[in-house]
Amino acid sequence: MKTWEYIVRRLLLLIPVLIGVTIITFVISHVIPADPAIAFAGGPKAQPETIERIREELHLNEPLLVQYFYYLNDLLHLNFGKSYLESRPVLESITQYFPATFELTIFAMLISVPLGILGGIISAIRRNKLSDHITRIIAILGYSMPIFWLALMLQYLLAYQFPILPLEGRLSIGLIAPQSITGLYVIDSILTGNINTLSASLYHLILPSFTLGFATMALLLRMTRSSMLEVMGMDYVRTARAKGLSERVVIMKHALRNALIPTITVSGLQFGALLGGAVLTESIFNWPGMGRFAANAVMGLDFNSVMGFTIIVAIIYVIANLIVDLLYAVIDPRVKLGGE
Amino acid sequence: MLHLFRRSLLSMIGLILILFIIFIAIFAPYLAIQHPTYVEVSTEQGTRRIEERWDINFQDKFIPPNSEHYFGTDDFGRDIYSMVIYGTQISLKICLMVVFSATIIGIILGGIAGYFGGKIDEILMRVTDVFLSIPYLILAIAVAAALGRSIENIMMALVLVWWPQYARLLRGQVLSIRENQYVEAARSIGANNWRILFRHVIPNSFAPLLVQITLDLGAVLLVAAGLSFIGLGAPPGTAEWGLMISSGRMHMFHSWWYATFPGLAIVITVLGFNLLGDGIRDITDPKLRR
Amino acid sequence: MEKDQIIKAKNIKEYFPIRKGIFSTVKEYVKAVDNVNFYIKKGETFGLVGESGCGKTTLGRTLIQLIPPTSGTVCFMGKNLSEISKSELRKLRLHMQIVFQDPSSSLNPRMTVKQIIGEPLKINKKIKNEEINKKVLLLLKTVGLDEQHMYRFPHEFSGGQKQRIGVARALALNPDFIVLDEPTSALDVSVQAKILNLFKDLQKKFNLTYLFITHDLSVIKYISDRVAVMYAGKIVELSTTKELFKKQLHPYSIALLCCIPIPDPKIKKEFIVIKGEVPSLINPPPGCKFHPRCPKRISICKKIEPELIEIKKEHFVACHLYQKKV
Amino acid sequence: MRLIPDPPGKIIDGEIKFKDEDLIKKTDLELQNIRGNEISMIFQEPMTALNPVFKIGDQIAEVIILHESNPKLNNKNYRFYNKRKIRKKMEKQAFEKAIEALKMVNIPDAEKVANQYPHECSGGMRQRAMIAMMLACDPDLLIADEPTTALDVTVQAQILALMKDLQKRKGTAIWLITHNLGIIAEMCDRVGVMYAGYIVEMGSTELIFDNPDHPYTRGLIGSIPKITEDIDELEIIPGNVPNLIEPPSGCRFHPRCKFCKQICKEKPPELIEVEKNHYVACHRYKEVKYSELVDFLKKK
Repeated sequence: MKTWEYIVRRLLLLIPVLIGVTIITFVISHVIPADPAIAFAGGPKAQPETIERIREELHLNEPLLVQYFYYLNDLLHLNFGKSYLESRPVLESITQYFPATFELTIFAMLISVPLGILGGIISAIRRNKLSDHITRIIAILGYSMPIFWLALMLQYLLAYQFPILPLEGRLSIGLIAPQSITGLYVIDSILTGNINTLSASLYHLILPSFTLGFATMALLLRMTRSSMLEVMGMDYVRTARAKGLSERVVIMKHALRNALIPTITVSGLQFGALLGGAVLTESIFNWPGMGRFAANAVMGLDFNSVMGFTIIVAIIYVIANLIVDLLYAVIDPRVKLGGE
Repeated sequence: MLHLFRRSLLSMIGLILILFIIFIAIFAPYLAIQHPTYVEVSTEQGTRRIEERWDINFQDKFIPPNSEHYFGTDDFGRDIYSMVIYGTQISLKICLMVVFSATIIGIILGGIAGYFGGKIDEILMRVTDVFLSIPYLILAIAVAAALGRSIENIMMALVLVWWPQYARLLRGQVLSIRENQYVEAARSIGANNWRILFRHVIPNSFAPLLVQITLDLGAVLLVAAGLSFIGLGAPPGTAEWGLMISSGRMHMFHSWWYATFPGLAIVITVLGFNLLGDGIRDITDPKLRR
Repeated sequence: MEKDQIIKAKNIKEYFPIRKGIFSTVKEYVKAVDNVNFYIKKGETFGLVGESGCGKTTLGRTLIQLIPPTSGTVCFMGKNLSEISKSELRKLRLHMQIVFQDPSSSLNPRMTVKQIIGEPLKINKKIKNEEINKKVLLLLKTVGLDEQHMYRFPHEFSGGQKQRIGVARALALNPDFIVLDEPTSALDVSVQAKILNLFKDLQKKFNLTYLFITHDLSVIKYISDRVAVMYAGKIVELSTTKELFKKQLHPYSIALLCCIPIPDPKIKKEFIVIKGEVPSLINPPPGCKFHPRCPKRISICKKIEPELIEIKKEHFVACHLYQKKV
Repeated sequence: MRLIPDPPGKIIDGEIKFKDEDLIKKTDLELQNIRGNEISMIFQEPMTALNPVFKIGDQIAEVIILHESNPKLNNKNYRFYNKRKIRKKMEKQAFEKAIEALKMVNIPDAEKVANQYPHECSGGMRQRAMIAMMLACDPDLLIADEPTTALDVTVQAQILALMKDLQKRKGTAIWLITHNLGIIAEMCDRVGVMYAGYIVEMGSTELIFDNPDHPYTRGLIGSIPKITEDIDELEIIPGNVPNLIEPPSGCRFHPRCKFCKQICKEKPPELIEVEKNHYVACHRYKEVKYSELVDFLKKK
């Protein structure tokens, strides 16, 4: 199968998946709650008039299938309803909050992926030596820790008891955010040449992004280690040695490239875990992103915002996976590109 | 079986940790200092349910850890040590129930899809594709939010989120085991499909499933605690670890012990499951045994 | 004539679809078995030889209805298997058994030897547990194992012993016809000899008919009465073993025999090396499937597929070189 | 070649002489310069022995760059080489040499194959590429570990013919490891028969096949079916191959041997020269010879 055919096929496969996602979110919002109108109105304490109005707005008296088409129609017009907490359309809130989350996840990836891969390689090469044991223990702790607890502990230790890092937020109090070009403070600061905001935003990123990326790093470390060990037992590694290559070249060239293939896939999937983790991390570090928005919405029974957030994250995640899949085909020549 | 664990120190530690947690859960009434009472309340939806109540004593609030209150007390003067002890019961209940139900659904659907293939397989795989294309924590949040706040609803949400993984895993296993010649041999001696599926295929796909189950017990606990943390799980005042961290968070800077000890309990339990899962993987996967 | 044919295959085709392209539509087929005709006589060992991927294993599976043929008919003990009722087919199928190539994957690792050998009895005959025990023991002894092996698991056995267990399972239902699918190619030479001798003994004892599938011509020579040579899904030559090893007619058979290294240093022959490799079964060459590699090809070979024709008594060949003479 | 990683494998004792130098005493760096250059090895599984993520041509070029293009360029300055500007040019040259090497092993369109990845080629093609890679530096010794076991007979014949031909042209010594007696008879000048970690018989191929003196060798030859003879029943060696964790005492073959006497259970026999070019490790080889004679006479 040719590359373009594969891309077209993947794009076409996107359609049923996206339709499926809308069905799931529809079921969650319209079928699962005991009374969707009450849920959307913000719980049982809502005014009966509000509930009645919402019932009308969402066509809740129509048959389910009709409701679904109304729902789909709304989604196609990017109408995710109104956020009751912030009294404005959900889409508006999320577009405002998205860059902060994006910046945080990207930094978390930038920390966790190289560290994880490097740690995994070291661990595999120095198998059963001290450095292997230490990295393995860090790894297993990493995915055994609740992210919100880790965040609290780090915050308490590094920002309160020994205040070397900022407590919360994206910028120090008193600083004005750089002119918004991309919405990412770091990049905006560079573009506008504002050193103050650049250093402040980087400084504020350290703790949240490390917390968010820690579990991912641990997972990648473990993956890289085990796939390195597996690859190093393969015949072609023996062949490489038989050729007379030095151990360094054997490992860095022949083994590593094969070992990284599964790691890359997992890194892509971890993007979703990071988006989920952002809900917890952001609310602790008071990071003004869509994760904190979602957490507030859950606490405030703002159902519309929760659902809007869910569907937008799902779409982002689906696209991220598509990109990883395409990348995968570039790295591994064996991928017969979807042929069966 | 036990002698295999002895080979790996870490998995041995995992096994001991888990046995320790189970021990605490069983003997909680004897280990704790304070005890909850259970009352029946009516919910917002009009149904009734049992709720856990702990004695409130405002004179004793925010006592740091000492010889009487090993882990200190919280903002209502409740003993954190006792609440952590009782928390093992809720946590184990959540992870066991969720993983068990998800596994059953996964085995049945994944087994059938993998074995029979064709249209059923196609449909199931598309459905799991969709489920897996939403980050699981976020999907669980949405479902739990729709269901309303309670531990049962959290469990339901988690089962709904978790089964596709098992269906996938088992389907993959079945596909590879189906290639084994003993399956063909069974067919040639006249065994019918159900016998082959349940006697020959599924029992042999259990080893990797067992690893996944053990690791997932920890993962489910983490997600459940996360849901409780943002206010979707147990009603306030319940001895649930995630919830305790959530309420302790407000008082972090003057009473560090409030959020720390429930968190440690989570870490120990999850660590136990992960170490154990790794150990089982090493034992059952001959490739890594080298 | 018809009476002593235990099984007869007529125009058997076995195609597997391949899905491809953007919409996973069926575009091509793997023609694993393409229009094959032959019969096997009662009590004989019929050898089926060919290189990997020539469809010989698929053909064996098709004969005993593990895979239903895409088209064509199989007659077993005088009955057309595609015409009889399902329950009758189930009954008849029990008279046809199979022994597999890989002894370690053909035994369920979670069952004891007793369960493995007893399973066919349990499913098909309503007999008591004790009787099963007795029968299993008898079967074990027939294949050269004994009582102490009954409650062990497959991984406790060596390759040769596992293969014996597989044979015992196949014998459990007193079959008339057994497909032996490369039963010795996963074994060491010294073990292979024992298993081959076991097959010969059992054949005499139970009056069995074998279809012996292998890629090893020397094994065929030792064990079988008649041989068919398969290439790319087709039978290219079929004859008695003696005749075939004395005088091969098809150029592929000639090349195949020449390629085999003979364990006797005094016979130093040059290999007649045929160029190229076995064609894919998805897009086999037109005409005679062997023609791109054939040293003796003539113009007609590219266009028309030769048919399997009886040149001498009991000696069939599918090659244009001989068809002119007939 | 000291390719077994340590741990778990360790050479406990002994020496390996290659061109009068003991390989066991060599450093890693010296060994790396010998591997692929003076001694090469081809493996049983052509499917897995080539690295799936590099082009075949590049994998062959790698050896050439390493050992040949630049005599100074050994592993020590491999890193150095990476930075040089002439890298591109050298790679191109090496790639062309790789294509030459592929042509040498009779691959029809070598340019195309050199630019393919291993999974795009058939098993026979990969084994040829492997041979090309290992012969690219004209080694003095080629170790072939069951090179054709995974291949079909017609392809096997091609590979064997190729190896013979290359040996004639290049004068490489070949050490062929196989379980197939037919291949031995066709290919080899001298044979060593191994049983449970010991060489039990060694000598010129003709002597071994005509006149095997060790009971194991005799059993082995008797137990294979042959296309040149009609046999009613194959000979059988009773028992199974012993495991090497707890091998039998004395001669390791004694539990399966019909000539076994007390001494065989106690003392491992030494390899002694029974005639020119023929070594046997058996206490009772004379009796074996005698029984052979009797059998022969009986047949007559």
